[in-house]
Amino acid sequence: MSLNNEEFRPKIVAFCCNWCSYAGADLAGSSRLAYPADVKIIRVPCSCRVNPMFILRAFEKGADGVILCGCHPGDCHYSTGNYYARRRMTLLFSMLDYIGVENGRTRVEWVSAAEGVKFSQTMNEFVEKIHSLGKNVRLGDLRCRN
Amino acid sequence: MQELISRAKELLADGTVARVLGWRAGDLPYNPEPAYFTTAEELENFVYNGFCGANLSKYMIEASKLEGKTMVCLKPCDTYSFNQLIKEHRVDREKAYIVGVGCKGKLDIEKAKKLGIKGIESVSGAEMTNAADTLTFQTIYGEKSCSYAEAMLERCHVCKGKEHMVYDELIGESKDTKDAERFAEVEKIEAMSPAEKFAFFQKELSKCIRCNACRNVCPACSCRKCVFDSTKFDSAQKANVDSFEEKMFHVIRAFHVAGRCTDCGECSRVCPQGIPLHLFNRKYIKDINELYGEYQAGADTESRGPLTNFTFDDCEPSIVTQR
Amino acid sequence: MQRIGVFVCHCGSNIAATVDVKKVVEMVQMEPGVVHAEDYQYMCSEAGQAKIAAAIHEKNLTGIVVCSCSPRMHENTFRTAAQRAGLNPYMVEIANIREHCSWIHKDMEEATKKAVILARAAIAKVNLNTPLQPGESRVTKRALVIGGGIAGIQTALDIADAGYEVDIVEKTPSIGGRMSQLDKTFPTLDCSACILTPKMVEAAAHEKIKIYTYSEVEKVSGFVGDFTVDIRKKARSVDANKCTGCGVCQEKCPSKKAPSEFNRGLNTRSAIYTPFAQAIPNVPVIDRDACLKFKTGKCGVCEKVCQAGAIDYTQQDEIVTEKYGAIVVATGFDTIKLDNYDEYAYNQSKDVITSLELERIMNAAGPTKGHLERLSDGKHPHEMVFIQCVGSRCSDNRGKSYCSKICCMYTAKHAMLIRDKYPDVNVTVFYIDVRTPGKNFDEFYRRAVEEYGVNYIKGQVGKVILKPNGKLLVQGSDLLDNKQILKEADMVVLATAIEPEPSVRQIATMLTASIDTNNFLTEAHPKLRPVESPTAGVFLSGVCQGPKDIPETVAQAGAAAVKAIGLLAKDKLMTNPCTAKADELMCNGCSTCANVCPYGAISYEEKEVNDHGIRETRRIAVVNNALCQGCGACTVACPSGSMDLQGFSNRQIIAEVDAICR
Amino acid sequence: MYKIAKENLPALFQLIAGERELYVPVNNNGQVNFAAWTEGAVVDLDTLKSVKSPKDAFFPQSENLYTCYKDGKKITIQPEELQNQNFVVFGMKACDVKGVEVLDKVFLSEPVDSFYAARRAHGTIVALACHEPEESCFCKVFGIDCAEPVADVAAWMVEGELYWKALTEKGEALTKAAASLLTETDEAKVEAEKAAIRAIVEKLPYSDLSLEGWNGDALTEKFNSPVWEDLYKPCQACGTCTFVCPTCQCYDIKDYDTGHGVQRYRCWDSCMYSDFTMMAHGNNRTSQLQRFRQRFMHKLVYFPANNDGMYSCVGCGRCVEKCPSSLNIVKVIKAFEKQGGDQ
Repeated sequence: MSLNNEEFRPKIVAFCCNWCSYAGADLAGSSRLAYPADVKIIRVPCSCRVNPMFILRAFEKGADGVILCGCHPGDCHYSTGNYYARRRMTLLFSMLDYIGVENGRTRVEWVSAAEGVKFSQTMNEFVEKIHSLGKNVRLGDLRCRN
Repeated sequence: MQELISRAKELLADGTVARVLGWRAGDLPYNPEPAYFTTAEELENFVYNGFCGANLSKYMIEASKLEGKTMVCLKPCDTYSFNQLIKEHRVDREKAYIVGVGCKGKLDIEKAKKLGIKGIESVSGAEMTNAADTLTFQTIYGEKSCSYAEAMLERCHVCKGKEHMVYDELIGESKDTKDAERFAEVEKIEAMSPAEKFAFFQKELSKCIRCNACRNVCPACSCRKCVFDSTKFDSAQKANVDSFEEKMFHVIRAFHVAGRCTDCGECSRVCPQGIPLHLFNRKYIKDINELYGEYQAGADTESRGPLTNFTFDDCEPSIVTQR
Repeated sequence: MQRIGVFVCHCGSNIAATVDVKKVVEMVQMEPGVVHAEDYQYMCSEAGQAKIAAAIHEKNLTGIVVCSCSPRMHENTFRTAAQRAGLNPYMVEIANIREHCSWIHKDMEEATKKAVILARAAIAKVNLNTPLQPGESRVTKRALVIGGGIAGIQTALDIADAGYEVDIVEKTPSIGGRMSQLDKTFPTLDCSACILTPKMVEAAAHEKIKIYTYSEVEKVSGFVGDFTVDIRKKARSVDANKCTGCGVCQEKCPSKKAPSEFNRGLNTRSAIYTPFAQAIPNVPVIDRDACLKFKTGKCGVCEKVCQAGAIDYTQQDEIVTEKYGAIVVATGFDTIKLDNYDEYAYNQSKDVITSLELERIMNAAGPTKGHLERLSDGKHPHEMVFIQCVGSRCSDNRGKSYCSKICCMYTAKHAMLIRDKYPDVNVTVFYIDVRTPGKNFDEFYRRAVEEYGVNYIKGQVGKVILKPNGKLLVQGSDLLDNKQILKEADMVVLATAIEPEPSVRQIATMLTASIDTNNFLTEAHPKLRPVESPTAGVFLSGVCQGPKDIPETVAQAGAAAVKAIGLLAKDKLMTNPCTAKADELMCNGCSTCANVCPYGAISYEEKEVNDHGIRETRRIAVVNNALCQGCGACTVACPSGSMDLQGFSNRQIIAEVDAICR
Repeated sequence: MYKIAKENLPALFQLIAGERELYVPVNNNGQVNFAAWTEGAVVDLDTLKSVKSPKDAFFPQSENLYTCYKDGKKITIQPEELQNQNFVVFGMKACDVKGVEVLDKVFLSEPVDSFYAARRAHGTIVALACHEPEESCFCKVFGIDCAEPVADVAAWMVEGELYWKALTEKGEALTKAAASLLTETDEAKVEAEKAAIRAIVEKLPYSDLSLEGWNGDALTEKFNSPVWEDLYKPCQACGTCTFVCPTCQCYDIKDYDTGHGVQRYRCWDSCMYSDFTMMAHGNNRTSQLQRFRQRFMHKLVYFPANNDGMYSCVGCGRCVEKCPSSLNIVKVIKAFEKQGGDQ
């Protein structure tokens, strides 16, 4: 057991598209598939609604990890939204990697409405990854630290 | 330069254009400023030399709103920016009479100064007609010289070539001044460890004073109102209270111009703190080329930009961790 | 500043057992804007809704947060409740503290903490909500049914009987679908054609129904109530108006080597053909890949023999553009390819067949005229083995993870029919489980075992070996007796898994309807909205939504029809107000947004604006609210942030982010 | 007068930094700016001008004013502490020192800016004479003698030795604190250096710039001049000139929500920005021409009108060097001069 009482509890923001991933998260819930409470979900209509500024904003304000979930490529409710999201996030993540942010702090996962198991698994994995990376010190605003 | 002036006079005289957008001789040997000329008399102060680095494309946004055509002098690399602005409906091609001016590489006076050349009274070797590859400075502290290439802007070392992408006529010869690999610096950073990368950018960005010079000269940053000045994102923090703000600003700025940035290098040219801002834009260009196929913004006016496009089998964002 | 009321639902013990709802009520009262907070057993109940209404009136609430189950469940309920109490329904936000909190966390303290944060995020969002007004759009009173099988036919008939125009688009030359290929149906054993053909005729004769056979949907644009669809009528090479359906052309056609699709390739057909005798329309098509005239230029026999002069080699594909208010997808299924199942020797032996092929063999119009015989040598079989679950309930990725649902019953049917007609044939069935939920289904299965002596063996078949003497050796296991079985058979029938007709993918893309990993179309809600697609105005009929048998299909076809009728009966529709909107003072007119809009909802106008005293004419993006579906792609593409999404604005999302991260 | 060998400066810095904060010109990736001295910092006294003026030592680019904390529905306000520690700014030039004098006019007159006043009270300036002035310099025009800076301590760098002369009480105190490293000397070499510097200043291209006609009375005439119309056009409205300027004093006050308190801070603003002095009704200057004119009218007309003729330009030349469009105050002055001549 760690002697440190202040166990690291990461702040994790999960953007989920309304049609697939949010429903996938609902299914994970109704199937009682647990994942850590550190994950908080924000509902967006589509993965393509997620502006890179939202992701940086989350980090600025103290998030330790940000994950974006959308419909599987080809299954977007709006037919093409996740394709744009895929390019945007690829480039954004690449830039974050380039400026020296540990590249496990961001992730994109396609989760369908039927994939409650995958949703829960993904979140468990992601939280574990953020635990291994520790607190986000490179991409936060110092003023927001407690 | 004389050829340019006489042609400008002709175009003004025959009514083809209502004004000429070029450079006016400065009060120091190296500081000509972008200027409009409407009469033959004013054109006596017209100058075009190695110090005319400013990309005049962006000025055409305002000039497009004026009555009549504007003769605008564009260097080969400036024409990419102009094309991109046409694509985004920001300039009116019909309002521009584009004279593609020759370019043999543009100079960065800061580079000369870094070589210890100061108190400059006059410069020779920067004229366009002169093929000299040495710059000679008369200074208060005696005569100094350096090679032309030594004082060239970073962007000219990775010259995109001597072809103009759009023009009505060409005046003067151009030279491809490329003598370095465009992505070499980016590759060097990519090869660093995360900690080294972070340290590198922290050091560079800590110099940023958020003066917005990079944004305001950028022909791709042509928004009427920038998100960083807008209340819509609550991102208008203005000052560098915290080092995060520079990262946010530069990452988002680079992202907003990704796929639209022609790599004209104006951002790095104007940064008062000498931050190599092109390293952000060029990283995106390199990624786009590698992941979505070669793309040069401004090479044409019709193609879909890489961020407003996709293919069904694009790579997944996880490629970032796999590379 | 908003006046926000927060309502925390216990959901019985669903929430309250893990989340300390009293604590949530106490904590949210500290949040800016919150003037009222209370908890209740069931917020969605009438009494719960009444509490919300009362608070709206008493406290003059301008915004509401309900901490409850998923907004996918009850957002509408609470919006309606708020609206009844005089509040704009878009001033309601849901904090999902059930599916995303109480159901997945065990520790009460932790779950309560998270519930408070989720509530805070919703409160932060509501603080920035603005009342939204839905727009109106008209409804075109015509429905499109994609697919002319029993599902499509039944849906079309029901819609037409209600008095609305309906078009069926069928890609093969005739309507009828899979059901027309079946010989008998379970559990009644009546003749499939005998019950289907009258429906086909009825559809063809119905004055409100128009049938496009040998046609495909090419393009779909628009939205609920106002779809515009391009239908490609493939060149039939036969003028349907002139053709009398005499059949002489098919008789005389010299090219008779094309595999018959209808008979699953077990025999051949002529190049000019109608798929089966009762085809509707009874107008043949020329298979241009098989026709000598098209391949070599020499022939033209059909043209010569056609008394009606109906043959037209120059016919071209034709695009018909029609407007529809509702679209029903009824694209049906096919059996999976057996390329991954070499062990069953399907590709090695003609005597290993699929169940659907057996249907054709048993059918009087089939390749063997209804005689049960081996396709390899035409001999009468004595030993038949049926293998169940070929490609269904598959745990690896060779087949399908789901149960195809119909196989148990049709195998029992086949076994029974064979034993009845050919008592000399021994029938053995290898199965994993026999699943017979359905009216008279289990009785049917038991009759097969008890009355007809069908030998059911619980166990899987590992391999089918083709012996030199032409017989088949089936290696299986008997799980009940725990022994290996070697059985010699004359024929092996594979109960092959079914999958959605592959073309459904393209159709789903055109309709922007979502599809699951197995290519089945997704319903808007698996229990409560099983015949609607999440895409408004698109309904699901038959197996395209999931495996089902004929009565289920017909039932669902009727349900889909009712949903479509419900839509068509409206004169106007309210449009979703959560659409994109450009701030005209910030818009650059750069067209980036229009480039990413999947609905073509953005156009540009030259508009005079007054930008803080600067008056000028600018190119500005304008969003068509009826076309915009609110995905938000444009909002991120827009470099200046001029384009924003109502209901999910930049500031709202950022407020949620801030609330979560603080 | 004292002196110290250049190679002993690190020891001097260490000594000073040991008891108070010390700001020196530091080279960070090729750019020289004033920064807190730390062990290993690359101090650069040879580069004539820091990119940013050292005004941040007294008027930081951004500074917190107070923080609001919320506990339940209760809000507490915690003001930021004023500067209460002594500090030294080493290596300011005569123009930069004059720039601080300009700021004093703004921040030390009523109502006194307590944040600024506290920093001024605790700061000691060691000013360094300009060894080799450059072509962009025009401090002479504003009556500044870069050969003889006026500060708490004046210093000269001559032939590898730093000469040091305390001019104020604060200067004396600092001298005393540094006494162990300073040796007494005469002023001979310094006098020669001063003469040499002044000779160079005479040769600078801008030294003969005339400010005739620029004063507090010139308001209407200058404001309404058509010259602005032509002058402003190359301006791209970046704020570089204001951000490198030693006298620009405008700031904006903003709030930042840290998630556990709201910080109210102020930060430099630029009159070149379209959102400068944005109010509920919009902006009082709507065009770039107006904004451009404002900057120069303020420096050369409004400021002298309110401050006994003192211009709010000190001729440091930073804007001359840093403007992306090669515009600057000198060109403005010359343009009016030319127009005056033409008439």
